[in-house]
Amino acid sequence: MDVGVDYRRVIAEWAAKEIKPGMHVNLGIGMPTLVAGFVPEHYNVMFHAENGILGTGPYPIKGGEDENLCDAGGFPVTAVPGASFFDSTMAFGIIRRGYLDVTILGALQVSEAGDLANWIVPGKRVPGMGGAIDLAQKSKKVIVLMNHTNKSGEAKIVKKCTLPLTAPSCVDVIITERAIIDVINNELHVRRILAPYTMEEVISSTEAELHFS
Amino acid sequence: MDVGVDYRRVIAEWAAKEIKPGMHVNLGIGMPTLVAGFVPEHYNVMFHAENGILGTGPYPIKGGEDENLCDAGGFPVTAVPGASFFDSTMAFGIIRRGYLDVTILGALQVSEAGDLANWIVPGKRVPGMGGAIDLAQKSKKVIVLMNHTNKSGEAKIVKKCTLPLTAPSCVDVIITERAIIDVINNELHVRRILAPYTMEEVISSTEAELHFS
Amino acid sequence: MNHVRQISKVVSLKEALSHIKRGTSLMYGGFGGIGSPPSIIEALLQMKVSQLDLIGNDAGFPNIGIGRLISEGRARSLLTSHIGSNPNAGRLMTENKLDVTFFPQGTLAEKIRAGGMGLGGILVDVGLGTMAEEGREKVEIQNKTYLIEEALTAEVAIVYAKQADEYGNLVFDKSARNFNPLVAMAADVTIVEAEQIVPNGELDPENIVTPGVFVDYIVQSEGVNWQWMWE
Amino acid sequence: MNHVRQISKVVSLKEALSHIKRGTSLMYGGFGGIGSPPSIIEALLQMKVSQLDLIGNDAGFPNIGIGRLISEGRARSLLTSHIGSNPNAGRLMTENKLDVTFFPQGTLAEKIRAGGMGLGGILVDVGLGTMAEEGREKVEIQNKTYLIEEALTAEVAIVYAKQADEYGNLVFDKSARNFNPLVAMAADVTIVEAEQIVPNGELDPENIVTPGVFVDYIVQSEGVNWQWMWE
Repeated sequence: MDVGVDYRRVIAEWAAKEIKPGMHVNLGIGMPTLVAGFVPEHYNVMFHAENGILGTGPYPIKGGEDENLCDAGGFPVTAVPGASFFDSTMAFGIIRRGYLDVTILGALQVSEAGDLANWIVPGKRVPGMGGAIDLAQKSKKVIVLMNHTNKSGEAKIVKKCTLPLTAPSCVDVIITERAIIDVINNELHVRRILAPYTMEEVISSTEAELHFS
Repeated sequence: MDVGVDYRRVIAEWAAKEIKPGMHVNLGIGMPTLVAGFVPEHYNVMFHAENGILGTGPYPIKGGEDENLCDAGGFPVTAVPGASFFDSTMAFGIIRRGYLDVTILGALQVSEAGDLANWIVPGKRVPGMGGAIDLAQKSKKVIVLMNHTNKSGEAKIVKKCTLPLTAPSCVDVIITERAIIDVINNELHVRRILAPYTMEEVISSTEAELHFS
Repeated sequence: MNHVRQISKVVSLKEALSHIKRGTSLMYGGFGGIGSPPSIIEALLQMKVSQLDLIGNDAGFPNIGIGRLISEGRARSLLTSHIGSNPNAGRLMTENKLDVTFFPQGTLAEKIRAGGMGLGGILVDVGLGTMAEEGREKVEIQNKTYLIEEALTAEVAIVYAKQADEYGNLVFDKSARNFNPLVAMAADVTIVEAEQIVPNGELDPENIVTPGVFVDYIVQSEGVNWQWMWE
Repeated sequence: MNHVRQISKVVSLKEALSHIKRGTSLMYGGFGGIGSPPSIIEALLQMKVSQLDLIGNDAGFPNIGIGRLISEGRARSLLTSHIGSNPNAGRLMTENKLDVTFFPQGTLAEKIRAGGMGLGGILVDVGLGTMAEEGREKVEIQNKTYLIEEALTAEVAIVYAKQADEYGNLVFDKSARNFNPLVAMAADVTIVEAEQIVPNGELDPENIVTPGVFVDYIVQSEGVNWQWMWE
């Protein structure tokens, strides 16, 4: 089952609660970009765009777009006070050195161990990893936002990833339309089941073992 | 015999003739800094200071010194139109990538093969190599300005350096108060003997074999 | 008068692009097309140059940035970090008409910078435990494993700058900077397309991102001639 | 009001320097004293801190820059490129009171940058055939030999900037930039002495050299309190 627009906003709103004042945060393309809208402005969060901006602000007013001020997804943004522009080595130096508190991205599969697969479907889609490996491996906290199952209804939360990994043991939190799940010591702990889903529905649509406490 | 002030200026003037319009040039501390004064302004030579300037100009007028605008020797300079300031990785990136046409520096010893020793006297002076290894190894043309002999009258142009090397096979031209010598295919070719010295005096004060053509 | 005119690197597009031929290895600036030089790409399309070995962050979009050349089949190989935004690149790859090699984005950026700085390469742990480590030589430092990633250089780089002075000093425009200062340093011949060309001395030496010594040719930009996705 | 004040990193010298203790590994900006933070160095002298492990370009002059700390015997080790301008450093080294390790200047700069960028190290051919290659691991790439030079980091970095905003974005002053942006990235705790501290938004995002994310504390400079050699 597909995640509708409302579900996407619900997921993004839950993800936003993981962001604390003063944090440095990178939002991946797609659903993760919705998260920014749920982070209070007075938190002074510095959003990082891996093409070379620290301190992106919201989409500009219609007609005020600057073709040379865009995020890594290619969409126009603004710059907050304290923002800086730099080349891609600096953008990734900030990531690699471990200064990102939270990275929020999508996934094709996540395993019990927090392994992440999100960049290649062998024989089908080979988009390339972009900055996903750097971000997933080096951010202090990695939050995955995704549909609980794929378009064929198959589980995306699995015992072991069958797709090539983006990074091993990197995911800390999985948020889907059905549940919020923490990855703790190679175990998946369900923190919350999201209405209207039931515990049974979450368990049956998940291949990996889930813990409830 | 020591090289007096006049000799230093003569050496510097000969060295300046090696510099062509539009070149990028690094001048070492001491005698090499005198060279800039003999390069015509309209040559638009870009002088490189390895602390982080491309395009240094002459010493400022007395009282116009800027304590934060100095060359690698710590002496106040100015900046020409087209100059840029940068950090030390960029300064050495320009060197390492091979963009310096000419580097002019001092030496303790130079060998027949063009080996240069200028950074350490074991058991005595250990100043460290600074940027000399980068400059000597990576510049397109390395010109050594020095006294023909050391303070004890010993030859500094030798068959084989006894002091630790700054870089092997790097020197292209040696200019002393006695002669201008080209290093060509591991041979020293005397291009010019400088008055008032004679060929015999140059040969007798040189340990290495000299070629005359 | 005893006065040699300051050498200007400003030339025509035609003169600058004479350095790009069939089979040239070509680095390009740009990230999703933003910061890719539009007039140079247009001229390369018209030149019918082909069999290029491309090196850059991504494959652009089908009709945006370097994607325009890739979509037309002008490249035979591509070192990049992703091609997801240009389905033509994926199709050509699947048809074995485009040889694509992927690197993690930050690693690719550092490999190009290393080439520009005259280094042999870098050591990086990004990609360990993934396909990105396949075929890579490794080294242990203080009991940590790193991949040895060699420096990248190219014959020609094409760069988009906001302003260039006649010597070639460059400043860039916001997120259009991205890979531009990196590829500008890493090629034998660096061609810059500048929105504005100014006399030497006009740019504040403090704010110059790319020193002119790295630049060989400067051409005047005719502006972006594609439609952005968000437009 | 539902308003959280923008966090400012501006603190007193005393608070900032509480992170520097006996035996701290300390990187410093500066090149022959130019761009070394004068007020921080003065405060460290007064704090009587000792046994420092220093990392920086040079040993300053006897009474200039980091040379003031070295001359007073406050360092037990020094990774640097030269000490020729500070005879006290040479004397302490000869007396085995200061453990000095030399690197070619460009290599040292890249090792510190690599630490700041989260790399494991760099490959460089500068120093081959000299003492600089002794004890270094080597690697062959495309039949060329390179030294493996590992990244450097430190517990604390002291930095001199022309302007800092409250978030820690930095710009530098001409040749006082040198190693400052490099050490600013490579330490666990980065302390900046700024000539001028401005509100966020005052610095042009295009001209910021060091993004504020690397900076932990900012102190107001009281200005240079030594005499330059040329004065």
